[in-house]
This record gives sequence, structure tokens and C-alpha cells, in this order.
Amino acid sequence: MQLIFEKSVPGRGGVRVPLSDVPKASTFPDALRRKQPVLLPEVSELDLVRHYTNLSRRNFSVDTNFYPLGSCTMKYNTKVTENAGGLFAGCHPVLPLLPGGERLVQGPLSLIHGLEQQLAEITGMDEVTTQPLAGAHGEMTGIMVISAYHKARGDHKRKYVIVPDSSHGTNPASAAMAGYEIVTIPTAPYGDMDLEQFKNAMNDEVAAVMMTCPNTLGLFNPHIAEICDIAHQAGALTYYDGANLNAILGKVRPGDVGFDVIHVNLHKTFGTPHGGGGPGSGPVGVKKGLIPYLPTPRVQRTEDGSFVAEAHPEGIGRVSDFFGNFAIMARAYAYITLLGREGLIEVSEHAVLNANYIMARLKDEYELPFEQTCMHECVFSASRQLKEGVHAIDIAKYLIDRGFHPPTVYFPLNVKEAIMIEPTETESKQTMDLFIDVMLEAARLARENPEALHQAPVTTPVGRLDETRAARAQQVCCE
Amino acid sequence: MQLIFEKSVPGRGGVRVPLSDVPKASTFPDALRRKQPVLLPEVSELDLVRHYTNLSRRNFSVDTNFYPLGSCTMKYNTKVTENAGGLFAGCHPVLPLLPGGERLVQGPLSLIHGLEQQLAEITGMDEVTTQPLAGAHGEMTGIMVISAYHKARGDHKRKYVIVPDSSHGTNPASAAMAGYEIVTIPTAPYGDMDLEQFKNAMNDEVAAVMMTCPNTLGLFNPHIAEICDIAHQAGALTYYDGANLNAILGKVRPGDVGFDVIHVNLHKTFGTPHGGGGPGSGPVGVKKGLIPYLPTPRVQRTEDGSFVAEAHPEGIGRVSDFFGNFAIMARAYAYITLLGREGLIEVSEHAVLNANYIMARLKDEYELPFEQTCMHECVFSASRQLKEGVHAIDIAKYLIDRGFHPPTVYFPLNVKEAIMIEPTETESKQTMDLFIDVMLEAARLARENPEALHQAPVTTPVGRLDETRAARAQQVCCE
Amino acid sequence: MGYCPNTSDEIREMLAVIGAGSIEELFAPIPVELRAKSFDLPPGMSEFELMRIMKEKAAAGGAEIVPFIGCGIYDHVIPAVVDHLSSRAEFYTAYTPYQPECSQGTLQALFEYQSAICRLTGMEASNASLYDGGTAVAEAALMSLRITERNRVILDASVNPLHREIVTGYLHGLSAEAVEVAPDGCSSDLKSLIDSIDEETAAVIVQNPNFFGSVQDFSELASKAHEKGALLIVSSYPIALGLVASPGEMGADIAVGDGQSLGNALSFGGPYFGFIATRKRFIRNLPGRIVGETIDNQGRRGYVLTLQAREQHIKRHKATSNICSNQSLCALRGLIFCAALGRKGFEELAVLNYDKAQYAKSRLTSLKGVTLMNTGTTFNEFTLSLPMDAAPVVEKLLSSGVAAGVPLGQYYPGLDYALAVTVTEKRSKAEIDRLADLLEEALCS
Amino acid sequence: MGYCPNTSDEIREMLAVIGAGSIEELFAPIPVELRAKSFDLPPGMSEFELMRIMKEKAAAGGAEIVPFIGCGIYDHVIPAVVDHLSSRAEFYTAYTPYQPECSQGTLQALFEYQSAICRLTGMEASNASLYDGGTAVAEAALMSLRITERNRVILDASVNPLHREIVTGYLHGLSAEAVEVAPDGCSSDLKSLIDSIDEETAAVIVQNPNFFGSVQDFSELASKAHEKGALLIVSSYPIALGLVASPGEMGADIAVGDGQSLGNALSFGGPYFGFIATRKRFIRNLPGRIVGETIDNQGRRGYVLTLQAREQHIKRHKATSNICSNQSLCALRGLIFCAALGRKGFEELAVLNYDKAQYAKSRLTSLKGVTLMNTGTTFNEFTLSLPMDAAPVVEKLLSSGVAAGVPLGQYYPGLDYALAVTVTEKRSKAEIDRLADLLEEALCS
Repeated sequence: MQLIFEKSVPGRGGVRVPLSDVPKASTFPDALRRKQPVLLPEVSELDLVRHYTNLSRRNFSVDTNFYPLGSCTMKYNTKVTENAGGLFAGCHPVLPLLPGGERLVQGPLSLIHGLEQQLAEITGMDEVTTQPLAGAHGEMTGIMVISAYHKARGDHKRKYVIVPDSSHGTNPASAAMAGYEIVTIPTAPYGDMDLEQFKNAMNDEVAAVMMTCPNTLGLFNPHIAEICDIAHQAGALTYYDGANLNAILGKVRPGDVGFDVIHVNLHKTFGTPHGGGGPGSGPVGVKKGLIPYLPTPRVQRTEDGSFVAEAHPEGIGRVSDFFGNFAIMARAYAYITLLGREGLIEVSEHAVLNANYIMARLKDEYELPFEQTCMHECVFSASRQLKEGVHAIDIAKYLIDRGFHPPTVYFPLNVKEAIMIEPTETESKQTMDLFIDVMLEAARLARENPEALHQAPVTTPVGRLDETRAARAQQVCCE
Repeated sequence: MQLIFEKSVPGRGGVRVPLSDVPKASTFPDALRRKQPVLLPEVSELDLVRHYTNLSRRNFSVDTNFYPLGSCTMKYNTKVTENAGGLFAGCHPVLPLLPGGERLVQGPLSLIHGLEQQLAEITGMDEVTTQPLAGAHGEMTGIMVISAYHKARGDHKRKYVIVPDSSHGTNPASAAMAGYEIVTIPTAPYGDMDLEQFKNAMNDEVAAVMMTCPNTLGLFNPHIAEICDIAHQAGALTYYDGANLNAILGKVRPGDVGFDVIHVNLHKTFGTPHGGGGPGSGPVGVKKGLIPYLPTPRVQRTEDGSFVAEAHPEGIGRVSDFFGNFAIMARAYAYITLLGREGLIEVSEHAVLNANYIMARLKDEYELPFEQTCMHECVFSASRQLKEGVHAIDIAKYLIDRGFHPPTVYFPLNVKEAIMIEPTETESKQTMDLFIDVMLEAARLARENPEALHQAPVTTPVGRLDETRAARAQQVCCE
Repeated sequence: MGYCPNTSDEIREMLAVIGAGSIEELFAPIPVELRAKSFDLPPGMSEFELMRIMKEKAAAGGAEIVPFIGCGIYDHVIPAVVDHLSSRAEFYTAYTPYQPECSQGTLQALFEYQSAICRLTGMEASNASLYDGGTAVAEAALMSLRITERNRVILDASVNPLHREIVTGYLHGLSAEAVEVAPDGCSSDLKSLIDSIDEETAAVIVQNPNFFGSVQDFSELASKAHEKGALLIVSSYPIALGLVASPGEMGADIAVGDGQSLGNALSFGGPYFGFIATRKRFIRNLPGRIVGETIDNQGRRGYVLTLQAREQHIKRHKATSNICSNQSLCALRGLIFCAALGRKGFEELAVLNYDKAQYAKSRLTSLKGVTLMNTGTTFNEFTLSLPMDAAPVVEKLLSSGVAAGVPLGQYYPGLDYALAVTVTEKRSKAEIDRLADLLEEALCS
Repeated sequence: MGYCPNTSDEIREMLAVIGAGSIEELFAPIPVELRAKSFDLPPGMSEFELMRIMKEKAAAGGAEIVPFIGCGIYDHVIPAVVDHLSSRAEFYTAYTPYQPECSQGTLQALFEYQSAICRLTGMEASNASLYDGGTAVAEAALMSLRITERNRVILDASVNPLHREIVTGYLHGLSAEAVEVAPDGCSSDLKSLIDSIDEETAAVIVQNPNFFGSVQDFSELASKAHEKGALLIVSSYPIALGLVASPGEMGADIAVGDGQSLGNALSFGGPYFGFIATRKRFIRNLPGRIVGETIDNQGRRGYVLTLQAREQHIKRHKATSNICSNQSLCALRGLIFCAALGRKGFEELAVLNYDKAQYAKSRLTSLKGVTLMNTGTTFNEFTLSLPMDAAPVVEKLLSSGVAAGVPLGQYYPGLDYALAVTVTEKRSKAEIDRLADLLEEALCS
């Protein structure tokens, strides 16, 4: 397909600009005026609509395909929550910053407060900030809060953050952005962080340990309480990466277990679509002792029941321009309100049921590196298929031809030829059975006709793409 | 693709019904209760969304494909008019029927009045009713008005309506539904209704003559004023089928020429999408003498500037439940307001320019039965291709494989192997050139490799379908 | 202006290919004396100005009024999926599926719609939709004339008066006759209806629940009609069909109704859709589009417009109807609504309507001087007798933002004190209680 | 509940395959002592009740206030196509395009977005978006540290104070330093900025138009910074770029800004998107996702995520940034906005903003005691000096439904009388005149 720029015809009109009802001003000074015109496409509204409508059709998506992309929680999000998010389009975020402005925005402020309370109850934390704009942003915010906590206590020696090697890459990257050095702990043969090595790494220079639980293998670490204890004894704080919270909703609350800080991904667990890579939202919850260090401003409920956005002077400052990705938060608030207590418990139960069902159905044909009950996702290895020269990527591409978005492949890094499947709770047995049939067929083809898998995909607008060439060419915009 | 009913699983839940806040009533009496449950599909919201999203992807549409379906005016309609139409979703049509209710609905009433005035000015008529729900419904309404007019004058002998053979099939069908017998006039070799035969058919038993201009060959009949005179002299009235009004906006007003009644298709000329076959809207305009016979109610502007919906006692009664397809009318009102005088003139100019361009580019390869300047559409014959065994339908199906919706084929009936192309004013030269290239390629294939055309389409979810089998089987719902 | 995309360069190139010197030259076939004498419209504007105007009009549309009114159009919930899916561009910017290979989306959806309508009504064959409820009743009447080759229909006067007006108009031109039979109180007068059937009767037309809200059993009427060679046409409110016996179960030959309540917004009168379904033996007499199942050249299942030989574009004036457009997109919304609620949800919704109306009924009839006029079962509408003329009461309550009901005096002479009240699932207990309070106040003052 | 689709029969079948007796058994790996101590949330509800709650909250959201306020977020027109196209399910329910063959829609759109940003800013390489304007400035600062391997940035204090707070926070943890340079009145103090550049300076960060609305030429600053081996980072308001010289034209090394004004709704603070673009030689130092062009196994053009070796999922703590999500959907809206207006419309829009603001400027400065504080050119914002404290004036006008501007005292000590006023193309002459009248009244009383 051509680029929209390539469809441009000089002089073609687009959407009309509003008519002017004021006098023409004297010309803008030449010295400050741009010399090069802005070479945006010149297309008609029809060209534009046809271009992006057809472009959209070149995507797989949850609304069109089963999308069991492990670690990403590609669940179906209800359309009513989508509508709810759009209701606030006209609300200006600067209003509450004006004197007397807060009373005009009680609706959105009460929503922020309500969502923070919902998330605090769900995670077992004492307070929550919704300001971080994405999961990784939440991680960085959380670590900055931890850093501020230590510094406020005059504890300046802590310069390390402990991270298991099976963590999301964002964990060490976020801790590094907050100024810490990273200590990586390997995974033990039983699939969790090696406890002995962790104990050895812990000392009074460690600021925090960051745990993802269930971890990227989809396994629940039964030692998390012990890990928290060990950290706390050394004066370190504990950070819970809540990206996989959908596995434990109503079952485990990280705050109860001993974690001091958590971030959650509203776009994974709480009903907001992924938007092709964003926007997300990464609220952070903390235990009481850390509340002073949360970012500014804080939405508070006053004694008369009204809501205010207060400066938070001891906090780490501002991590995003206003109150976070509000329209995403509105979707999450709507989602939690819609599902309610029982609905949220059902989420974790069905997420886990579905993952275990797929694991059980595929384990005869695909290698299961850690054979135990999984949580919301299961991780296979294509090691058996590799013997026939078939890689995980070949199976992935074959799935595309059969109308399924592939699982995550080659992640987690500690599993060779990893195939990480997360069906999510919104998929039915019917759909999973169709997927399982194709996975089994791929395993059969790997034995009988591996070439068929190497050629895939053939039904897509493009075949396998040359990524090396892209990295070498660095062509990142059109000429 | 499975039917939604085939995806049903007993016990699967769909969208939740509102919670009850009233006491449970005593049970509905068994004697009146339905015995058979309503066997609607039991699917999840995700199943539902994925089903209909994927089903939609099995359609060609204006927003995805050039759609030069002759006689249908498949133009692009702006998204802002679509938004405008949705603004009135919560307005109850019974409110103005309540005592004191009209003052609550001044917005929609003023819109109806405004649209009627816009259409009157555009067509050169004195008053317009927006009640008819589609073009054919407008035709029937118009003929009923004519009938009422004659009867009110005590003229009971008129039982015929004259229709040229090149008219839309709805013309004679609508006149028949209004109780008339049909006199069909053939097309003369010059492409218009045979004037001599028309004169011969005209007498004092004729109630009306119905003309489509430009006609279904895309040609403008220069004799329409004379035809109107002849009819009027015989005491008959003249009806203008305004389905092709986009060809003459701002150029000709049927009311000026001598027509007494017109219907227009808002979904063709005035910016409302076609919805896969409807809803449309078919307002009817009349000259002064016919106003008393318009359907009831009439929206009127009172002396104080407010709007009322008044009973219209002499009229033909009610032709639809309320005020017509209001949300479609709102789109049309928005469209006319958005484009304004110059924008509407540009519509007819570009519609005609585009059609003549395609005609000029294709006439060397395709037979042009009536070679003259066309209006908004041009009609070819695949007669040359037929000599190679290639039918119009084969060319149509080949176009599908190349991503173009086919033109109308086998209509009008008076052209053998007709291919009727209406590009509309919203398509660019760029797009038309791509279409023309494929049409020329089809002509070449017809000479060099006709089999390639017979096999088309091969890129669609289904190939050519067995229509005879469908008509025989009469399977019109799932078991 | 931006809506016609070709640039002046392109126009020049195109004219050169055509061999014309200007666009105006292309209009040469139109004699000068036929040219427009006026075209007096204001200049155009941008989206921004347009939406300001449109929003002002919409804001004065009464959407804030709490409606306890019906007349065949009902304020029901519309699941969010309905808007999302029906606004897929591929659905709403396509046309009648003349080319089935690239229109399977619309065709399969309409086939599913027909299936849903058959299941709702208990019939065997549905078309792909009609314009609205009123014209659907009229088309059913015409259909009965064609089937029976008779010239007279009996029209129960408890059928929606707006619909009766349309039937009368449609029959008028064809010199056919509609004989109205007055109701017995708020119920259809079954005995009089049966007595009116004669050898010239094509059909009896009833509505269930009727305009007063009464639900009745028309099984006996069906038998008696059939004995005389006449058909029974039942107009239904589809939401009621989640609870009330279907036309098919009662022996009806043609089931019709307005589909608005199935996922279509109020929209000040439309677009809605009419539905019509019948016994399989009458399928060739159905008006409008019909989608049928077939197979393609490789044996794969697919859908096409079928039985087109009935239609105007082929049969012209001998067609079963002049219908060309249907209300495809509205029918799609109806289908998605049905599938979103599903078997269980659809029934629950009907029960909820019944429960709410029963609550309102007990609340309102407890007011002094207010009595229930329906003698039998009702669904979500009922008719009250007030101690005074209903019209001024309704007008008064409108000022408080509540549309209390439809005063029946304008439709039934002598029923000036009667008020038809509708209570859908969207009316909260608080709203019902407020209606009761306002009504009490209005009746006291 | 309906959102988890499996029925009790299916659950039974699935458990049998798994070999578990109950769903609870699947949670056996979680020791009992770790189980949740509470989960105290209300029961769920239906769409209908939910939307009632949400609409109430939205109705109390201040959307009816006429905003003459900015602070980096602006009330601009959003063409209808933006919503229609960005709400295509295939766009908004997809994820990061890890599998390029089935994600060409998102990938090509992001490539086009990157192209549009390069053309707007006059730069050579853009990433696929950042979170928002403030974090974009912060990421640019970090990027300058990486490129120059220096430890100090100079931050013009006429940069948006909200953004400066974020920059400071981001640098704090890294033991890097942000040195603020006070403005000269409402303009950047170019001399002081230049004088502050030393051998440890990674970058100078300015904003154009700045927080007071002043437009300046930073070409000399760029040269001087480059002479000292420092970079120039310019934060821009993209609508202004239709008229104002681009960062690239001024010699900037990194261009950033908030993309909200390109087709993204106000939405009480987000989601918006940040943009960042740079010279091609710095491309490997960009944070976040980047889409690049390549070919497939048959030579067809296609798009992939590229230069991923910079990113956290590969480089972990050595990554250029921790960013994983971008604001893809918001960036798509920005792209569609740009393409909808096109070259000519985009410039017209900028001119219209300028004209409206100039009108407001002349209208407001004609009021007694009100003077303009900007000494040079402004775009669509300007700063007034009122004859009294601006805060109570703004509070007063809010009661009349007008947000008159942002009082600057809270951000700049000593500027209590200063009011920053924003006038976008959406503000009508009538609204501007009303602002003037209300302001006059407030100042007199």
C-alpha cells in the first residue's frame, strides 16, 4: 500500500478550517516565520478515510482474532467501558489548577479518587497514585518513591536494586533510570528466582527488590512472603510488578503479603484496550510509610465530601503533566465498577482455567520446561520441533496464516525457543479449541512437512520482513 | 464463516440486563405466555464483536473501495454529517403529539422545516414533505398526492400513469401501488423516451407522466419542458424522479421546467450513507396547487417563529409513523448546510466531469451505445467482449478481484450487456485512473485470455454463487 | 470546497481527455431555457460551525424529558456493542448487496436477521426488513389481498391508530377496503372480529399487546379466520415477544411490527425498521428483499438476494411491492441487539419490563380517582382512567420534565380521561415514584 | 457475569482435561497464608447503571466552561474523521506490532506518523511517540546526557513549569543537574542562556512559543551551544509550527513537544502523546519504539519495529529508556489530524489562531489598566498585566462560565498580576468580546 504522503496531490483540499470571524491580523513577522512549508499530505477526506480504513484492515486485533500474546493480556474489553472513557473528552485539565476551578471538575476528581480507592483495595495497598502513564512509568515512579523514602531517612548508602533475570526488561531499565545499579538474580531450576543467591545478594546497600508474580513463566512464587521478610530485615523495600495481576485478582493481594510498592497496568488487567502499543496507564500503590513520597498533586476528599487536587510537598514531584492518562483511568474505573467483586474474582479464575486448559491440551506435543499448574499463562518450548529444523517463529508465522495472532515467542529469555501463551479470561473453550487444533497441526507439520512452516505467512499483505535491512537502512520517515 | 446461531453455546451469557429496583411482579399468566423459548444465539460479547467485525470485513464499501455502481450514487459522505445525524438519538417522536409537547422539540421541528425549505429551493418546488421513508416510498406518496388532486377536482376518469421503459422499476411499481394502470413508452434510438409515442399515449385518462432525468442512460432529455406542456394540456400532472438529482444541482430545477411533483433520494444526492441497502429517505416536493394533498402532519412555522406539527386534513393521510427517517434527514440538512450553494453546484459539476472522463477514457475499448456527453453516469455495453464469450458479469467479477466494486451491470434493460458507471463527484482522477487501467486490462484479457475473466472472483471468501439453487431451495433462515 | 477532490490541474487534464474546453461545456445538452431560475442557498461552512448549529438543534430536542410514552416507539437500553458494530464503515457505507461475492457481510447478517425474526415471531420466512411498523402492517394487508385474491381486511381498532391510518391510505388507492372493529373497552372485541369475517375477507389485523397495552390470545380468531379462508395478521412489539406467546404460536399467517425497540434509537421518528414474517408457503408473496442460502462454484456456503422475480426492478408494476431500499442497517442493529442479549437475556428483559410496569400500575392506581382500564393482562403499557381530562394533566407534567403518558382522547373519541402509560426497563423506581407524586399533585390541584 | 464466557458445562470439561477437580484446585500453588485478607468491592452492575454513573461524573467535568487557558494543552477542533478512523477496532484493540506481517496497519501508520513529525519539526528522525509533553522534554534531556556524556542541562525558566518539574525529577535520580535560567520579562534571556553554557553542558532546553506565549528565534543559541559541544533542545507547540520557524530551521538537535493539540481531546489530562525527533546521527540515542522501512522475502515494501537493540526488553538496564508502551493510538490521531488538514489547512489553522489571538490582544489591552507584557511576537497566547492580582479575577470569571486565563503568580513569584491568555481557533469573536466585557466588569468592581 502507498503511504499517505505518496497519495498527496498538490492543491488537493482536506478538511476545511473554521471560518474566521475576526479581522485579519497584520502579517506574522518573516524573521520568525517558518521558511519550509509543512509538507503534510494533500488528500481528500475520502482518500484519507479509505487509506486508514484499509490500513486498519492490515492488522490483527482482539476484535478480529484470538490474540494469545503471552505477557500482554490481550483480553476483550467491553464497548461500554470504551464509551465511558470518551465521556470526558471536553474536560480541560487546567481547570482545577485555577483558583476556584476544582469545584467545576468534581466528576473527574471523584473518579480519580474512586479509582485509587478501588486499586488500593484490590492490591492491599494504603494509597495509590494514578499519575504514571504506563507500566514502565509506574515502575520508575515506584522506585523513585522508594529512593525518596530511603533518602528522607538519611539512608544514602543504598545504591542497588535486585531484579530476577526472568523479570520484564522494564524492571531493570526503570530502576536504572531512577539512578540505581542492578543486581540480577538467576532463575533456579524450579522456575523461580534462586532464593539462596537472593539471600546472598541482600545487604544494607540494597534499596529494593523487584518481583513479578506470577513471573514471566506464568508461575506463582510461593516464597514471596519470605523474600519480603528477608528484604525488610536488610532495610530494603519490596516492589511488586503487577503486570500479571489478572492472575490473582481476589486471590492474593501483594500488600497483604508484604510488598511495599506495586504498579498495575490498567491496559492489561483493568479493561482498557491496547491501542496498537498505547496509551496505557500504570498506577502505583504504596504502603502507609511511603505515602508522603507519592508524586504531586494528590486528589483528596475533604471533610465536606468535595474533592481537591492538593500539592504534595514531600513527594517526588511531578511525573506527568496532569492527572495521568485520565480517559484510560475512566475506562478502568468503569470496568471495575461494571464487574464488581464477583466479576473480578471470576477474571482470575477463568484466566487461570483457560491457561491450564491450553497447557494440558498441548503438552503432549510441545515441550513444557516447567510442568506444574500455571497461572494466567503457560510457557512451552519448541525444542522438539527444533529437531526438525522448525523454530518457534515458524510456528508463530503459521498461526498467522490460520487467522490466529501468535503467542509471544523467544520470551522469557530463560526458555529456549519459548512459546508463551496467554489466552485471557474472555476467550471461550470454543475459540481455544480451534487454536489448539492449529497448534497441534503445526506440530504435525513440523514432523511431516517442515517446509510448509518455513514459508509462512503467505496470506498476509507482506511475507517475512528483513529486520536486519531495516536496522541497517534506518529509514524511519519518508523522503 | 459460521452463522452467529451456529456459534451459540447453551448457557453462554451475553450483555447483562439492567438490575431490577422494583419488586418481582406476580408471574405472567401461562395462558398468554410463549411456549417456545426465543432461540436467540447464546454468545459472549467477544464472540459477538468478533463475529460482526469479521463479517463486516466481507463487504466492499465506499470507505474501503471505489464503488462506481451506476444509478446508486455511491459517493463518500463526510463523517461530520454522520456525527450530526446521531445527535438526536434521545429525542422521542411522540413528544410533539402530546399537549404542550411541541415546545420541547423545537430543534428537530426547525430542522425538518429547514430541510423542507432547502429542498424546495433546490428543486424549484413550493413545498416539500420529508415523510416518505425511501425513494420508492416517495414515488408512491407523490402519485397518491396526484391522485388526490384529481379526485378533489372531481376528475375520476384518470386511471393511467405513463412511464418510459428506461425508468427505474420502482416508478411503475409505485404507481401501481397507488392504484394506477401503467402505460409504458419505449426509448427512441436517440436515448430518450419516444416523443411521438408519448404524444399518442397522452389523453384525458392519464393522471400523470413520470420522468427520470437524467435518465438511466445518464442522458439529459432536452424535451422535458415540452413533455410537461403536453401533459398539462391533457390535464395530467408531471412527476420527476429525482434519484439522479446530483447531476443537475444548481443547473436545473425540475420545478422551473414544469414538473408538478418530485421526489429526491437523500441517501443518494444529499450525503447520507446507504447502510447496506437502507435506511434511505425520499422527500417529495410539490407545486402550490398540490400542497393541500401532502401527507399529515405538516411542520409549520408560526408567526412567533416557533414550529408546530399540524394536522393536514385534506391530505392523503399518513404515509409513515412520524416525521420520516429523521436521523437521515438530519444528515441531509447538515450536508446541504455544510456544502452551501457553491459546494452543491460543485457537486453536479464534478459528478458530470468525472463521468465524462471515464466515458472518454473507456470508449475506445468498450461499446458506447449512445455516444454523447453524459451527465453523472455513463452506460457502456460489453457487446464487443461478448464476441469473445465474455459477458458484462465476467468483467464485473474481475473488477472485484482487483479491489473495485463493479459498476451496475445488465441495467438499464434497454442496453445489451450494459455496464453502467457512476463515479460520483467525491472520487479523484487518481482513483478513477486506477479503475480505468483495470477496465482496460479486462478488455485486453477478454481478447487474450477470456478464461481468466470467467474464473473471477478468486480473492473473495466465496466464488460465484448459485442463484438458481437459492431460489429453488428458499432457505431464508437457519434451522 | 474540499469535498470534490480534483484540483484545477486535474480538471484541466480531464477536460483535455474529454475534449471539452470547460466543465460548463459538459452541461451543453441542457438547453438554456431549462436552466435553474434560482439557487438561493447560503454559503457553506466548516465542520466546526456546522456542529455548533446541529448541537443547538439537538439540545432543543426534549431528550431530557423522562418518557412514560410509547405509541409503538420505546425507550429501551441499547447495548454499547450495537453502535460499535453497526458503525463499521464496511456495513454502513455499502449498498444493497447486488454483487454477492463482495457483499457477504451484509448478506449473511441479513440472513441471520431473518432467522432471528423467524425465531422471535414463530414464523418460517422473513424478508430482510421493511420501512417501519406502520408500513409493515400496510404491506401485510396488501400481501393478504394478493394471497387470498380478496378485497377487504378487518382492522381491529385497538391496533395503533397511526398504523391504521397508513393501512387505510395504502388500501385506498387500490379500491380495497379496511373495516374497523371497535374494541371492547381496552381489549379487542374477539366476538365482533370473528363475526365480521366473511367470504370477501382477506385478513383480520390485530395487535398484541394492543394500543391500550392489553395482551390477548388470538388462537381462536386464527382458527375462525382460516375456516373462512382469511388470514390472521398479528402486529407485535418485539420486546414483548420475550414473554408473550408469539404470532406463530397463535396461528397467525403474517407477523409484523416495528423493530425500533430492538437496538434502534428514538431519533425523533426514525430510521427504524419494520419486520414481516410469514409461513413458508406464502414466501413468494412477501414484499421487499429476501436473502437466501446457496453454495458457490466450489461448494462453499454463501448468501444471495433471492426470489428477486417478485421485485420491482424485474417485475416492474406487477411486483409484490415497490420497495427497493430496505432498512438494512437498522435491521442489522436489531440483529446485534438480539444476539447481544441472547436467549436468556431477551427473556429477562421482557420480564423486567413486565415487573416495572406492574409496579407502576400498582403505584398509580393507588392514587385517588385513578383506575385501571385494562381488564386483563398487560405487558409494559397500561391504560389509566383519570378523574379528569388527561390532556391538561400531561401538559402540566411535561413542565416538570416528565411525559406521563399518551392521552387517548385524540385517538378514541370519548376516552378523554384515558391515559396510556408505558414503563420500560429504563424507568427507575425513583422515576416511577416521582411520576406518581407529580400525578397526585396534578390531580389534587 | 457474562464477561467470562465459559459455561458450567465447559468448565467441567476443561477441568477434566486438566485433571483438576475444581477451579480452586488450580490456585493450589498459592499457599493459604498468602491469600487475600480482603476484597471488599461492591457487586457489579449492567451497562445501563454504569453509564448513568459515568454520565453523572462527566456532567460535573467543567466541559461547559469557555476556556482561554493553555499550559500546553489546547482546545482545538478535531475533525470528525479522527474519531471515526482511530476507533477502528483493528487499530485500538491491537498491541505493539511485534509480529509485523499481521500488524502492517499499525506499523505503516506509525511510519507515516514519524514522517509527519519530521516534516513538522524539520528534523530527520522521529520515534513512534512518547507519553506526553513533559516526559518528552525529560527524555530529551536524558538523551542529551547520553549523546554528550555530560551531566548538566540548562533549562530556560520560560519552559512550561509543569514540564520543568518533570525534567528535574528525572534528572534527580541520575545525579545530573538542571540549571534554570530566569527569563527576561516574558522572553527567554538569550544572553544569559548563552553565558551559562560551559564544557559540562549537555544541552540547553527552550520552548517556542514559551510559557508566556512569546515566539523567539533560537538560531544564535543553537550555534553557541554547538560551539561548546552542547545540544539545543526545542519544545514546540505543534499547531504553532504551521506558522513559526521549526526547531530544525533554528538548528535544534532535538525537537520535542506535546502532541495533544493534534487531534487529541482534552480528556482531563490524557491520554495525549509526546513527540521527539532528532538528527539522523542521533537516532540510536532515541528512546522508545521506532518503525523502519524494509522489504519482505519477495521484495515487497513493509514496516517493522527497528533498532530494538536500544530497548529495555533487550538491553534491560542499559537501555536508552525504560519505555515499553508508547501512545500509539494518540499518535495515530495526530497523524490523521495532520493528513486531514493537509499542508494548506495546517497553515490556515495556524494563521487563524494567530488572527484570533491578535484580535483578543487588541480587545483586552484596550481595557483600562490592562497591558501586554510580551514585548515581541506571540502566537495564540500572550500575557497580560492586570491592575490587580489575577487570581481573584480568574475565580470571579469562572462563575460566569469563562476560564479567563492562567494566573502566573503560582508559577513565577512576583507575577501575581500576570495572566496568560490562550485563544484558539475555536474561540469565537463573541466569546472574546464577552471575555473582555467580563474582565472589564471584574476590574471595575
